[in-house]
Amino acid sequence: MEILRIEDLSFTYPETQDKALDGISFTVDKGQFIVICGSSGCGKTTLLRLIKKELAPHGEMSGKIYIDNRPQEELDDRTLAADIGFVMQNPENQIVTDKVWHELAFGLENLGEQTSVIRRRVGEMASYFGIQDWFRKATDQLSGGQKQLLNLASVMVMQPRLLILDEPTGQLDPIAAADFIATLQKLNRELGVTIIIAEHRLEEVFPIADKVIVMDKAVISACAEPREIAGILEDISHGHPMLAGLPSAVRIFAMTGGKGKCPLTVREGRDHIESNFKPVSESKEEEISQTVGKTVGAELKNVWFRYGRDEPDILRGLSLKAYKGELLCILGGNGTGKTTALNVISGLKKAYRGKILIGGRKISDYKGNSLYRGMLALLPQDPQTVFVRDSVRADMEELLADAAKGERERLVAQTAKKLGISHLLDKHPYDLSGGEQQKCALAKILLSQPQILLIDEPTKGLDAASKAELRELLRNMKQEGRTIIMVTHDVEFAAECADRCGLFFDGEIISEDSAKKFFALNNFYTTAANRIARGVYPDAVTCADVAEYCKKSKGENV
Amino acid sequence: MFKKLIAAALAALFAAQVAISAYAYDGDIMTIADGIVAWKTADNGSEDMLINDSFLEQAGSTAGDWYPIGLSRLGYEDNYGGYLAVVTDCVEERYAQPGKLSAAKATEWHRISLSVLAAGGDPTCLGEDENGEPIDLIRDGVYDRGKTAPLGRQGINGWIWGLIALDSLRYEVPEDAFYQRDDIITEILSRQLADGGFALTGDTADPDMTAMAVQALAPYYNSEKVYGYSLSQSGEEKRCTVRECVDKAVECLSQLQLGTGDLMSWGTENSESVCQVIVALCCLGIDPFSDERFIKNGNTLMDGLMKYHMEDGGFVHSFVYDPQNPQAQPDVSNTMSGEQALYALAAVYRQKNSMRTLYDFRPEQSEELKSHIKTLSENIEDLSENAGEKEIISLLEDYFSIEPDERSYVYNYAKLYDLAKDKGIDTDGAEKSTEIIFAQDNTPSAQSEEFTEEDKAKADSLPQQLTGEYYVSVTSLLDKLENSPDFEGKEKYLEKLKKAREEISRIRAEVESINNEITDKLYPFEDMGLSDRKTVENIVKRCEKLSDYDRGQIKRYEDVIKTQTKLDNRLRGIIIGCCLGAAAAALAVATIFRIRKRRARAENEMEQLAAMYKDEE
Amino acid sequence: MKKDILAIFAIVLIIAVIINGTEIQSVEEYYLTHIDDITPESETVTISIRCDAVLDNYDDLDENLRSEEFVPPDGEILPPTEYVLRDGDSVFDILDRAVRHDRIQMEYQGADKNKFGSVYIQGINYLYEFSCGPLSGWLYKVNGQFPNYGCSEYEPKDGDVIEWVYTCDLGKDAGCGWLQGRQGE
Amino acid sequence: MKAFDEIDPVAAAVYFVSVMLVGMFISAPMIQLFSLLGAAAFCLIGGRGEIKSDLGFYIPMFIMIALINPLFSHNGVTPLFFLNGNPVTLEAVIYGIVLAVMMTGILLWCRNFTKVMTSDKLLYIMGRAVPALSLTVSMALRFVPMFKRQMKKVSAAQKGMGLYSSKSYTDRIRGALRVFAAMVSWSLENAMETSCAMKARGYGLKGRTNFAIFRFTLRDCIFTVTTLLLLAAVIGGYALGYIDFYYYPRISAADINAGSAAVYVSFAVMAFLPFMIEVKEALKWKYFVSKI
Repeated sequence: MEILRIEDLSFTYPETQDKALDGISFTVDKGQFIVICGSSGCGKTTLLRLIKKELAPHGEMSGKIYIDNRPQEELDDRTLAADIGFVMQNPENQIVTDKVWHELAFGLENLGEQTSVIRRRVGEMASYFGIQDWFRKATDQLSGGQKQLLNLASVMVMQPRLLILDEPTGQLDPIAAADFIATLQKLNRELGVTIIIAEHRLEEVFPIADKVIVMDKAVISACAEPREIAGILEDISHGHPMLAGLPSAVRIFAMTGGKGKCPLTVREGRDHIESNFKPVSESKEEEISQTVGKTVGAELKNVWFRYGRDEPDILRGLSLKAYKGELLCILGGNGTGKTTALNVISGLKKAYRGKILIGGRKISDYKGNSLYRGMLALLPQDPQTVFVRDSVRADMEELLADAAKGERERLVAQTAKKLGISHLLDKHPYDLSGGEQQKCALAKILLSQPQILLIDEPTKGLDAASKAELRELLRNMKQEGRTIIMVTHDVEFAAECADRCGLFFDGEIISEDSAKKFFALNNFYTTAANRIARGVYPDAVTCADVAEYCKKSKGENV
Repeated sequence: MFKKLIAAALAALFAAQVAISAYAYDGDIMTIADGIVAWKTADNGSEDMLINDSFLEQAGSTAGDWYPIGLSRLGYEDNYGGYLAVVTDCVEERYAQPGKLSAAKATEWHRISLSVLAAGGDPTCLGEDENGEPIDLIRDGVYDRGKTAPLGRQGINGWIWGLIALDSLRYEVPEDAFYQRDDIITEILSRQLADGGFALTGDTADPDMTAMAVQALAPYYNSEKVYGYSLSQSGEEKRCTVRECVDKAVECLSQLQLGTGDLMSWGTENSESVCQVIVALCCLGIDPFSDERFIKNGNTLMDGLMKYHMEDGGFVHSFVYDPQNPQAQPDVSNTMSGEQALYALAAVYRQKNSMRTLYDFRPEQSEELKSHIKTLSENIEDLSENAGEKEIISLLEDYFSIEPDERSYVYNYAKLYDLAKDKGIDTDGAEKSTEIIFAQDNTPSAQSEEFTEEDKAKADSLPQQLTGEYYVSVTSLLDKLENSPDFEGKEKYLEKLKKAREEISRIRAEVESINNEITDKLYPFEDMGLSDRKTVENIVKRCEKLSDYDRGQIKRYEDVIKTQTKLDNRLRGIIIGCCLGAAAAALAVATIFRIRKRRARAENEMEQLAAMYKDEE
Repeated sequence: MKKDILAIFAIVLIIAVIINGTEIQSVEEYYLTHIDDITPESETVTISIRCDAVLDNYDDLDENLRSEEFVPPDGEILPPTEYVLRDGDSVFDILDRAVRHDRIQMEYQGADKNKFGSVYIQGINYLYEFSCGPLSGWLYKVNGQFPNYGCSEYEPKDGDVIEWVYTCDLGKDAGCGWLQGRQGE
Repeated sequence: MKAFDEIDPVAAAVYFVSVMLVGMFISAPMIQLFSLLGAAAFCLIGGRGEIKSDLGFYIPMFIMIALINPLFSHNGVTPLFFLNGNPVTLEAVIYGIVLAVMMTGILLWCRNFTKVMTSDKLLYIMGRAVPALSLTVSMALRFVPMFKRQMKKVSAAQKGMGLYSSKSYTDRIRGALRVFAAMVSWSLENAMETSCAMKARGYGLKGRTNFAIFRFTLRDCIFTVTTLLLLAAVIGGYALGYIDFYYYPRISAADINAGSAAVYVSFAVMAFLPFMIEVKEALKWKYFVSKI
């Protein structure tokens, strides 16, 4: 039974030439779990918004959207509002009221339900989502994951039959994201709610999707079951950009040219590897210590920090060394103090105990602003906070207030070119996509020529392509001899670009090693690729590594 | 204040003239006098006697001395003893000062001499000076006055009153005296003006001064002595008897009398001039109310005087307000007018009753002498132009049979003399015999009064804490005691009273010094600032030690207290203001400190924490 | 925070008090320093204070004032009394001296504190404006006329008769006409 | 304040308004005293520690109000002393003290009010009166902390780049302006998204209702009726003049009769009502515990 049918949908934004959507057609059956993926700017969001009539953007639209076999425009607002739920990326901005219970009741209030009805439904939903513990809390006091869960619940309380989610885990940490996806799966499975979700992180959703739609520049390039997707994409073009965003198992399968049933999960991937490939006898040559002979960019010795005298310690004897031309990646669970550690290194917060040496000097010896002049810079988690002006150019020039005008323009242009953002310079920062914002923020920071770059969670909400670009940029900076300390949850990204990794836990770094070794030695906190391949190739950390080993083993076998 | 009083007194003193009227009865005169006394008594705030304590505060001044004279000469009973005691003390006090009674004005001595005499005292032996010598006012003020300052330094009135004082008891002038009687007489005569009158300054006769000159010269009216002198006005050499000069002066006074019976002095019709003229005429034995020379338009001098009589019994100075003399209101009875009217009435009263003239303080004549003079006067009066030589000679002999110092009471002797001269009768004897008319000293013997039981009770009842209020009674008691015959315990009383007097003197001096200080330092009160607080406080402290009575003597004591309170308030206000300011400042500092501390608390705590690990490597 | 605001408020209050002056006097001292000697020499004016209108409108009177202590049965608070007129004295100065001399309570608003630019008499002998109905208050007459000046601006002459009267009807009951025109001011 | 917290917001509001109304407009000393004591008792049961630190505020404030009145009011028949020629009277001092009692009482009641009437309760009451406003306020309450947090983040980000953190004031002010301007853009952006979220959930449909988690129970009903009856008794007694009291110009003698006593008792019960409820609940709980 189809619930949604889209026929030849095209859409053009006002004052633009290119179509945002071009001839989109597909159907969704009741109870299906649909995943839409595609690089940013491919029209996912436009498509989703057009389905939800209330959020439809202005512009020229052609084609038809049928809901329950009835044209969208024939349905009354009330039904539409209740039947189609919509959850957006940013958990913060979707919350309307100040109390959790009020937020849950908000939709039902709008529908004009009676108090007794609302009371029952809210109660039901709160119990279902496990919200009862924080039912009377202020929405402001919730964590990001809780917020997004609340958003979901307060949509679900209206009992929609179709739930649309636009990158709902983009701003969540991996654990919260997994939880969220699990809840979605539960909703889909237990309540039969039809779900359409647009996502960059496909690791979790891919296995549970009924159908995956891959969009590529305004058109659907693939619309198939998840196991078929890789093949289709490979067919379209070798090294299709979307391939990089697929789950590791799928990627490895695709890279090794696997035939047959495509593995979707780690378990399936491992089975695939173990059944198809033999271990390689000689391992790669022993790495020489990466740290020998390098100068230290930043060093922390036994650093302790707490927010107030009577607060608990956040950093408990943290020690680390970051060398020049190296990217040190600090990984760790949520709320362990990684961001605090960056703040301490950047001088925004003062450690009460221990020593911090930046460029060989004590951090306290940098008076006034001197620390930030060509020595150190911090790129915060939310790139939006970096911008305070109306255009990217103005924002960048802000950092060069001291330089002469010509010099300033030259530097801006040079940096923009290097980071490939020249075409974005005159845009308003808020109009940029997440990846573009990240790049522009990085560009702004680089203008101060920092020797040490501190980056907090740069991959949040980025698609695979953006991540790849970022990785490239980081590599370039490394080569310029800068020291980069990056904090992230994103194990895959860390594995691909870090020189050394440290696991941050309980206020200190408990294990530190070169990236390969680090992940290889970790059993749980490691990349999906490693988990897939560790039985056969314990050294393989990234998909590429695995693919290489596989090729080798094949070569050996052949 | 004191100076003003003197000035006013002098202005009033320069006046005189005469007239006739129906006021021939003692009764009328005494009624008017009673009125004045009653008014002044009330004015003093007294209930029985005129001379009460408040009046005695003025003893020794013009305002305080003339009433005793008037009263005494009219025969009123009053507190003369008290007056005498106080004035004695006053004189003793003033003798301690360099100028004694006054540096310039000899009339101070003269007036006090007269009032002392009136009160029954002896001006030649009034208390003691600093050296313990008895004070002789007549010597110091009249015949030896020239040793310190000329008698006439203040003007002609110095000579006039000197002579009056000298003749009050016909005092003998020692041979080595600075002035002899004739010197004084000559001085007066030489100042006669062309119109026959006298004046303090200027060329025209002033009725008051002319009348006073007549009063002084009256005792010499019968003298045939010819004085040679040069007129000070024109420098013209003159040889005249006193009689010739006096006659001219009387004629002048007659000319000065106005149609209303009164006279005008310094351009103002006033009561005092009339009084002086009445006294002058009485001294010459002329009836001021019937003599034709002094009736104008049927108005006598008495009519002129009664013009100024007020309903309350007192007299007014003038109906015209004189801005120069602001104390004499044109519609209020005046102290000076009252005293002069009183003694003018005394002069008239004495004339009517054939008593000695106003300023002749010798004991009254014997009835025998009185009838002798009366008969002689009547005989002379009856004498016709063509009286026989014999008759004239016998009358002359009769005249010469009278003691020389009483002869001046034969007022119509001049007629006899003129007749004798006309008849060619030798009058040399007469001339010789009148050269020394004052042979004997009439110093009265010091009265010896009993210090009565009442006085003793009074002395015993003096409180332990003496106040200025007891000044008069202590002084008079002491005076009485000193003059009383010895009795048992006199020494004790003497000691006690002397001590009391010393104490009182100290208090009075203190009051005076406080008053001076107030005048010096605290005027005007409105401008007192905090810097004067000590002074004010000091004065108040001193005042508080005084008794209520003495505090009453402090000038504007209430203002002083007010000022003290005001200054105290101001100081208190400043202190409170400062305290509040300090409190506000402290509060402000505390608040700022608190705010800053709170702001920096988290930071500070962390810094402290950091400090704990600072030296850790 | 609350305490800081309170402290700042207290500081402001103290400063206001200091600026206003801190001269504190006991009752005795106050009357001692404010006694005025009345001497017969100079010019004088006669002043009286009456509140007859209250007697006619007793029902309008505030209940707390319904006592002979505050409203004399004959309406006479100060019988006609002669006071010395000094140079530059205004009606207010005379009133001020009179009430101090006779120890009658009086409260006023200084010239700087009201819109008339003149001293405004708020109450005499505890009878305040509006104590007896909404149109009640104090007025003054000089020689039977109501001057159209503030009492601190009117300078009486020798021999003037000043009457302070309490009105319950904006002056109408006291025979004053012009005040109605200024109603609402 | 557990038991009283459970009372329906409307009932609680009716109670607070009644008590404060009487406390503000009837200046009889007994009424003021009960008002203050009742409020204090209420506070005490709420939390001892807070009261202790608050004494540092209430006592100076009490003293200050008591002092201010005699400085400005010079009415009264008993001058104590004169300040700058104006009498400071006993009556004014006493009235000042009564005013201080009144103000302290009212402030304490307000404190209790804010403690009991949390924002959602207030919103509930408001929502019953003006539904649209209640949502607006709720959104504002949601928005403000978010705004603050974002502003902190932006400032920190700027500082992390070394911007606007030099010692010069112009630089700091410029930074503050820049950050604020950015915050305005951010707010608009954020508001857009929020409005989308609202629309997506049917906001703007007709017949919107207001949901509340409060329920008006029989207990609330009894409480409200009691409050109103007591209020009527007090106001009636006041209107009848049973508790008339004057401070100026002479303090009237306290006249205790049956009528005034009834009014005082009514108000005392009224002022101590929350206290009594709390005590009753506490006793019940103890009893309950002892039974286990």
